[in-house]
Amino acid sequence: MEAPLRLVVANPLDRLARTLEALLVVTSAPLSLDELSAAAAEDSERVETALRLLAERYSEGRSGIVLERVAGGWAFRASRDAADACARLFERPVQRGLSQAGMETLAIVAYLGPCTRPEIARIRGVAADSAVAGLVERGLITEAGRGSDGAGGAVRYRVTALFERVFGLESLSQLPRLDDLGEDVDAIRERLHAVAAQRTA
Amino acid sequence: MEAPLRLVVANPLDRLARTLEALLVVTSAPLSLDELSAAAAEDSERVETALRLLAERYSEGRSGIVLERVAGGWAFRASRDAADACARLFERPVQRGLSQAGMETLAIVAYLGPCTRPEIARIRGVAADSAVAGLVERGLITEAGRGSDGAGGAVRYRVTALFERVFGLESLSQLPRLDDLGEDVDAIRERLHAVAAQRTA
Amino acid sequence: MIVRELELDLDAFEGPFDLLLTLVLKEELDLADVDVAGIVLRFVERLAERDELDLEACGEFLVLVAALLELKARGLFPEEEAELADLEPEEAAEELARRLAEYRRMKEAALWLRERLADERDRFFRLGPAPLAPQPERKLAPQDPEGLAQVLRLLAVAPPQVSLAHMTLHFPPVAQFLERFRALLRRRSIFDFDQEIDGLTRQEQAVAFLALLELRRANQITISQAAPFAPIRIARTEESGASDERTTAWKLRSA
Repeated sequence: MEAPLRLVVANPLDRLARTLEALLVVTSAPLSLDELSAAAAEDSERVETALRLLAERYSEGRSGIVLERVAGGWAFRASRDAADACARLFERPVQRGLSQAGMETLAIVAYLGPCTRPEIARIRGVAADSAVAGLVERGLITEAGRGSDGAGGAVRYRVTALFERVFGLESLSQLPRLDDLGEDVDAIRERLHAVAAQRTA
Repeated sequence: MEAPLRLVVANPLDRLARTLEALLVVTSAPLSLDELSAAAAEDSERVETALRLLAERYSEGRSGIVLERVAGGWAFRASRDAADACARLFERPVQRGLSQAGMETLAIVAYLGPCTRPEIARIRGVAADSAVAGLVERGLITEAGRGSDGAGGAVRYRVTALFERVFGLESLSQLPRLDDLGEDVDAIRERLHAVAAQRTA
Repeated sequence: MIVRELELDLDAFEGPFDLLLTLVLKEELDLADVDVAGIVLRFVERLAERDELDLEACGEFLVLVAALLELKARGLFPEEEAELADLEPEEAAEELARRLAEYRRMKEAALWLRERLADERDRFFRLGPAPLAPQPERKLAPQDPEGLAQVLRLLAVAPPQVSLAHMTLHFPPVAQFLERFRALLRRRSIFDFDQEIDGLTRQEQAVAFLALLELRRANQITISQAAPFAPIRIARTEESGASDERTTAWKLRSA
């Protein structure tokens, strides 16, 4: 262990540079000079010197990881040479469909909507928070006021125009009929609640 | 542009390595060999060779960025040397306050999953609802369809890639063999018999 | 020691034992969430603080905890109970050993995970998106609306019905034995417990024993035993046949 130790002493900036690399690879937002200095417990002048060193090492043409100075501070990005590969990588999740949780939640909101998260949770037998959040993020459902029990009630959700587009529907009346479950929405809702109660019994 | 072009020809693996660096720095989740090959548009054998090269360059002690094999793929993380600096800037909320109930539930899902809440409750002897909800919220487990007892069955859970990452596992097969843990059935049966023998003596 | 005033500090409940019982019976507290072993532990701790063994308290506690456990078992594993009840004693013991082993292993696995997590404390990685990564457009491939109808149909499928009809057979109400023993005591002043329960199933024997404790608690009988594991002798006291309110309470609880 003699050699590496000598190396650190010989070029202490190298150690600081390694710390900065670590901080920059973990962060989800550009880090300012102040943030980097505070985290590395080093004065900002030395941090700036180390950053210049890193900017040279992580530069276009030399590395696939590029250190860039942006408005908010410093951040790693992918090199432009790899733009095509990155584009192919990001195209992939598009193909993925909806999860079982997402599909069940969406079906409940589409057929019974507007409805609240507690109601969705009751029917599915599982908390609906992350499924609802995912669908809102994808723009398939959106908030539609509060529950009938007044202003203090839970937020209700309904499907969006994007939902209709994705499912190729002109309107919700084009949803496949569910006569086998009940003659109207109220009957279907009642049936789902009854089954859910049995499941948890 | 003569010189760099010659360099690429001299070591074409270098160009692939740079592409992989770029892919690994723009994503957070580990990328499998297949995903990397598809995005880089290269055959997996060459990608594997390039990854070995990178793993050497990005290794503990040599770099602040470490390339690791985890959760069935490859991902960058911060070097352990920089843990103190990272801790000053980032939280690890995933594991903060994981209760004993949470830990046991996590173990059951990791080993026996996908499994349902009633199955977890049967093993632990206590309802698992709040422990399961806490683990879902932390992203350590997720829904994986419904039970085999038909469509109306209870929701099943499995551990996520984040679980493997947080625990530093290449795959679930790295968990210790269940047979090696705890007392085996024979030992417990013997103790039961010993107690019974005492009673009738 | 007054068992009902036993102070508890559990995950799901904090307060005196009798309040816990009230909440459970009113179904305001889910028994599935109650750590019964924790209650037993607390009781044993309190017991150990005293110099002499409080048999009265032990008897009352045993009755209450047994009732709690029975309720909990029924609530937690209705199907399981049915499976176990069909097993021969040997098989049931085997099954019990298997389950204990399974839980032990899971506890060990949890311990392993906890240690692993501590070892990985210095491992940091990015959880969110990269700061300068291109924002992928979260498009969705066209979906078939029939898929929506299908999942809703599946959600409307009733789970298989669990028959509880045979349960009463395996868990005879305590009141049944109370009545039987009281009738016996009206004819005879002394009887041999072992003889009375001869030929009964293990569950029935256990419930019969609970009935015995209940009678003892109500001061209607005395229990004596010449030596450990010798036959248990039951004798009528003067007060026997006095009050019947306990019976009513038991009927309610084991209905």
